Amino acid sequence: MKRAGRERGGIGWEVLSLPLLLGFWQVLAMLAAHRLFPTPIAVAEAMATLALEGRLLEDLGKTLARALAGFGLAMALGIALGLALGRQAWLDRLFSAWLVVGLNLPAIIVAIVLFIWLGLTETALIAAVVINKVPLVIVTIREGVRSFSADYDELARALRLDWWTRLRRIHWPQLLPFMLAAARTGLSLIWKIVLVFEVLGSDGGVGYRVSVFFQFFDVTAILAYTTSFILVVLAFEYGILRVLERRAFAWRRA
Amino acid sequence: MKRAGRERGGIGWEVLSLPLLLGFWQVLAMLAAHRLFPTPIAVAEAMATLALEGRLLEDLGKTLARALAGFGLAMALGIALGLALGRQAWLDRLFSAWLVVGLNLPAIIVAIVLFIWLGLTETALIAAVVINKVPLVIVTIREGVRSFSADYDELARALRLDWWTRLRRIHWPQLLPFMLAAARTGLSLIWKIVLVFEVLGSDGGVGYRVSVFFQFFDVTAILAYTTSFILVVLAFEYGILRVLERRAFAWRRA
Amino acid sequence: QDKLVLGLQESGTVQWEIEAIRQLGLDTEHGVDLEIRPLADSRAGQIALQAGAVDVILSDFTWVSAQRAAGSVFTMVPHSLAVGGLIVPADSAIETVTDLEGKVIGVAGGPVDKSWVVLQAYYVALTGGSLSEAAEARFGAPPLINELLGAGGIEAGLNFWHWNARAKAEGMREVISVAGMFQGLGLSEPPPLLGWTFSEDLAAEKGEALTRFLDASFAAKAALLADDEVWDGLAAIMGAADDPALFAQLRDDYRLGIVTGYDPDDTRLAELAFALLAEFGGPDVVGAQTELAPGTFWGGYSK
Amino acid sequence: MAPGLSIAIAEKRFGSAPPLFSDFRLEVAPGSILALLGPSGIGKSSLLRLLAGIDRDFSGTIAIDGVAADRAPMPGFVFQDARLLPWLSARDNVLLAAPALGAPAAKALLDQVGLGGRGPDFPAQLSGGMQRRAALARALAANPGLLLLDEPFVSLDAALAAEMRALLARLIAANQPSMVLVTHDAEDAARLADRAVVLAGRPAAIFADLALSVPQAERDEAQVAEYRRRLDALAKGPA
Amino acid sequence: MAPGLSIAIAEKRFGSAPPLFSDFRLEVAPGSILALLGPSGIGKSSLLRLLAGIDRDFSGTIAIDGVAADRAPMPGFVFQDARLLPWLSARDNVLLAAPALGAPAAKALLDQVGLGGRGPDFPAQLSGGMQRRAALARALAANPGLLLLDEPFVSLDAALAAEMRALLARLIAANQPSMVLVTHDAEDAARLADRAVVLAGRPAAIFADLALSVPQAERDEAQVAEYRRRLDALAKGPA
Ligand SMILES: Nc1ncnc2c1ncn2[C@@H]1O[C@H](COP(=O)(O)OP(=O)(O)OP(=O)(O)O)[C@@H](O)[C@H]1O
Ligand SMILES: Nc1ncnc2c1ncn2[C@@H]1O[C@H](COP(=O)(O)OP(=O)(O)OP(=O)(O)O)[C@@H](O)[C@H]1O
Ligand SMILES: [Mg+2]
Ligand SMILES: [Mg+2]
Repeated sequence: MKRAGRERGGIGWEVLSLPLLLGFWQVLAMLAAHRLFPTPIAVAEAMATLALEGRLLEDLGKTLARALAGFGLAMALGIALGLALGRQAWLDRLFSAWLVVGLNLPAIIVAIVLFIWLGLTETALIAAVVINKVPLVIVTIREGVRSFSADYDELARALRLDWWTRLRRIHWPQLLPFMLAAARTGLSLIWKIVLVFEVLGSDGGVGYRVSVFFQFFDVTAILAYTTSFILVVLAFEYGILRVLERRAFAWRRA
Repeated sequence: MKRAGRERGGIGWEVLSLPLLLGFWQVLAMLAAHRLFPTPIAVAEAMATLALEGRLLEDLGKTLARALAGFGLAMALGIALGLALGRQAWLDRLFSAWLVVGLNLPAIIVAIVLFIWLGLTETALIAAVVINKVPLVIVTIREGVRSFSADYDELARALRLDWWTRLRRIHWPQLLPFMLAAARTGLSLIWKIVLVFEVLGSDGGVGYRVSVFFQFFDVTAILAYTTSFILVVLAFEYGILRVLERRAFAWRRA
Repeated sequence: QDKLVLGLQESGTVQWEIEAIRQLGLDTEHGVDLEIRPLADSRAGQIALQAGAVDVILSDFTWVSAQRAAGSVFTMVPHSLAVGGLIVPADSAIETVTDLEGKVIGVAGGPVDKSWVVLQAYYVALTGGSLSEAAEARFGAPPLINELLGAGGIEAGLNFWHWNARAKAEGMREVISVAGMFQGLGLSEPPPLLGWTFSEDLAAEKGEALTRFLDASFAAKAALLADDEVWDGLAAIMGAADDPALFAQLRDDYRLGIVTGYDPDDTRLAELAFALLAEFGGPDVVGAQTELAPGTFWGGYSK
Repeated sequence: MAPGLSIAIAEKRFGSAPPLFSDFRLEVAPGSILALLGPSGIGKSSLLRLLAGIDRDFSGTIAIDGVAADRAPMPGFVFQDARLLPWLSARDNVLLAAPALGAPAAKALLDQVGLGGRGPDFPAQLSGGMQRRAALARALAANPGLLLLDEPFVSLDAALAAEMRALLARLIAANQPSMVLVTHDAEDAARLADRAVVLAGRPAAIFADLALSVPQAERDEAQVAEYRRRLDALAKGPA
Repeated sequence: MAPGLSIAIAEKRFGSAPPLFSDFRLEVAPGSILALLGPSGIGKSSLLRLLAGIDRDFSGTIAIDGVAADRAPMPGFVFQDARLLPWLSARDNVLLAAPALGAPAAKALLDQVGLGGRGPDFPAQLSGGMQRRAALARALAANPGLLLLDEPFVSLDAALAAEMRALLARLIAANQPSMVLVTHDAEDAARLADRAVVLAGRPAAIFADLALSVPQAERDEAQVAEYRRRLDALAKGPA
């Protein structure tokens, strides 16, 4: 009873979050009253105009497609490699320096090499995104794998679980918090990386357009694009992540 | 006995990691034989020249100082806020949308606002770095806090532990894997963020110099700068992180 | 009082003029103290100018016009006419712009690059068709274009002039310069696209110093145009110290872009160019305005 | 030193299941050694958690010497599982409950529960019975006025269990704490307790409340056997 | 169905501590119900882990019907702690060991261990004794030929323990598995086992090996009491 009540109260807070942010922003913008600090209302208007008359939807679509492709590939590769490195100490040791190098390779280097090798293509762009992101996923997942409980591994061995059941029933639930951290930070990073690469070599997408707007210091339009992307992420967060999370972590609240 | 042996073998692998990477790079570079794909030897020579005659050391020092300041501040703030959000469901719900927005705010927006408000100062640069990085730390730490064991919280309550002991003895060890993930990915991200902001508003540092080199496509010099930073991170990884880690996780190997 | 802070791209060709001013002692001669704040790229310059960290930067006339339209009263004095051109490998079959049909063109900067807009306008003028449909354009950073041109990844490049100079020194061939395209589109001379940019507030406050600096700048331009000896001291910062061919190419192409005079009342060329860019490039290229904002070129100076 | 317990739970329930306790009252006199018995799942551990102030999610009052359970001083608590912190050595686990104790005294205490020399070992390096004894040592470390023990002698062989019971009896004699001992073993109750409460039903009620009036120190084997017999009979619960 | 065990451990040690087993030999006949006794920390759980093929870090051979322990089919294993997966319901924990069982049969099994209706509950929602019974149900779910049980009846009240023993006896009668039962309770051994092995010393050696020759089904209370007495005496260990 009491628990359910608390839950419901919580949703109240959740609903307040966005309006509060917008209010805060509106007040700040009104106080600043600076051309480079537009109010949310001005940004919303710009969004509407850009969506109806400009190419906002088209650009957003391009960037989302790239981000999703990059995200999916990077997560899949990163999880596989993270699992491998987390479980096999010798592999981890052998490639530990590689990982540090991969983590710290500037985007620009990756972009140069790939754009030159693969040309100014969509493949090169997505490959660059993936190469930039994979080491981050690996590191997070590897940390998760290292913190697996030895007790549950013993159980898995006693029950003679095959690798798939082991992955699904024993490892996945333990990995989930790390996965969520990787997914949440990952989506935002991917998008930022896509922005960078779209500036370096592409003919459209949010990053490209933002750099165009930047030429004129059109902060309102930049924020309109940013906001529309953030709305997509918010939809993903509340529509998918939180729902999945609530189901997956039901046992924690028990 | 067997265990100790395995450990020693492991160090063998570790020592191999970097030479293997360099060898791999050398072979690739020799196969490619392309001006934009220098060999590690050429890069090492460039490093020596840039360090002795150029401004490599000065630039590296500037960037490291900025990265460390940004890293320290972002980790401290992120951990404090991540703990707060992880423990207080209503706070988390209230600020969840803010966090999503913070995660996805492009660096360029932050740069414009801060550089124009605070001027092209070191403070503005570090503030921009911190603002970019804090949401990432928060998300990772919050995920860690959410996965805290309720059993150990019960224990802490039974033992009437004060918040400091609770933090140190109960929460910290559970947070450590997430902290390590945040620190490892964090340092590399901070450095990439610093690179971006150094391009936008500074008169020196690795990012600044790399973007200048980029205008001449001087990949050898870019790699020389990158490599010198990576050497610093490797020193941090093997000299500090791994040693601390080995001590902190002794119980896992028990 | 008579000190000016210039925010200049560290690697930019503008440094050549500054170096010439220094070597010829034109700053002391004109009684102005120049402090150079090096910047990593053009975005950094715009931020620095808005943040008040520098007094003068180099910028595009479209940027100034758009800023004025949006309420930030920046203004400018022309610095350079140099733009770029269409370049192909020496043995390429492409002789004219009409040959671009069905080819892959690498464009520096992106679809809103002015050269690309002008090339498209020129193509329309020649053929009546759309170049972006007739050929495949790929967009990338300038060095990348040169690199891909050399490697055969693209068949023609549309790049900035100093990158083209390098390419030419390596044996590539320029099909037509952007200045040539402008002429083909009916402009008698190439328009001044790049200029010294500052706020009107600064012009009011430090007008004297500004004028002296502009005098020094035009004096240096004159020297660079007429005097080969001035160039000898620049070979190092041009990155052509041991490449006489490249050195000569860079020098000659630079001279083509030198602005020799300035009449603030004669903005006809700029207006035409702006209208052209607005017509073929749209708001992505010129901003919301379709006409050059009045006052884009500073009335406080003439040469 | 020993506090009295005054329990008056209006209602304690988990989620929408029928309440575990409803209008449940129990008074425990200061210095009383209470054995709490009852079938699995009746609510013994839940009650202990309420008494320790770990669980505050109930209506009613639980007063330890007049103070709400979660404000009362630290009790000595043994969980039903060992619940050692895996990242602390056995010694540090003990010291966590009594930082003032100091390493030598912690070592001496571990000696007493038969873990001499195992202080530096991590919990994962100890056998099941060893972990339980470390948990017992942790509960006793601070000499608390109130001991709340949930099956503390489980997983120990008979000899060791007897030894631990004797240790506890000595400590009780020395410190005179109050104690609530949850156990399924009538032997534990018969040897240590001076009162036994048997729970039954849902919501749980006191099915039997037996005074073991011969003082603990004076019980002979025959007396213990007699108590055990009576407790065994009671523990069978209502028909 | 029941496998024989052939144990020949040359050495088993943890780190640099003295070996737990050194040149340890034990043969268990097919269908034998072996009770394994011995003081806390002697190595009972460690031996069980070796038999289950969980721990492969030893020298020597352990053969289950001639197959190395870690290659042998899944045994029914009860850990010394319940070790349920906290993110699976009680029913899913049972089904993990026997996916082919199906939900209705899992429910029936949970009914048998007194957890009727608790199948959908997560382990954290179960009492200590309930968790142990769920773990027992999991071990029995697949009707394995070899049962390895580490104190399966701990934390249960006497009545429930007797019920569980009876359940196990029925299953043994029906399936005729081999079994190794670690216990500290002579009662368990006296009621279920047909052979009892008592370990002592370090490295552990077989201190006593007692045949409980009256068949399990035919033992009366007097016989059980007699076995218990003998086992209790043996469990005291060497002087
Ligand atoms: N992972 C490990 N690392 C080091 N030592 C261990 C480990 N596991 C067990 N030991 C040691 O091995 C010995 C035997 O442990 P084991 O768990 O087999 O005992 P046990 O007979 O089951 O005792 P109990 O009745 O208390 O459960 C103990 O001294 C224990 O400390
Ligand atoms: N966190 C919880 N959520 C839901 N139900 C719970 C929770 N904790 C305990 N219960 C339920 O409360 C009842 C009493 O549990 P408790 O642990 O107090 O029993 P117990 O008397 O200690 O039993 P045992 O002797 O088996 O340890 C059980 O039915 C259990 O399922
Ligand atoms: Mg209990
Ligand atoms: Mg054991």
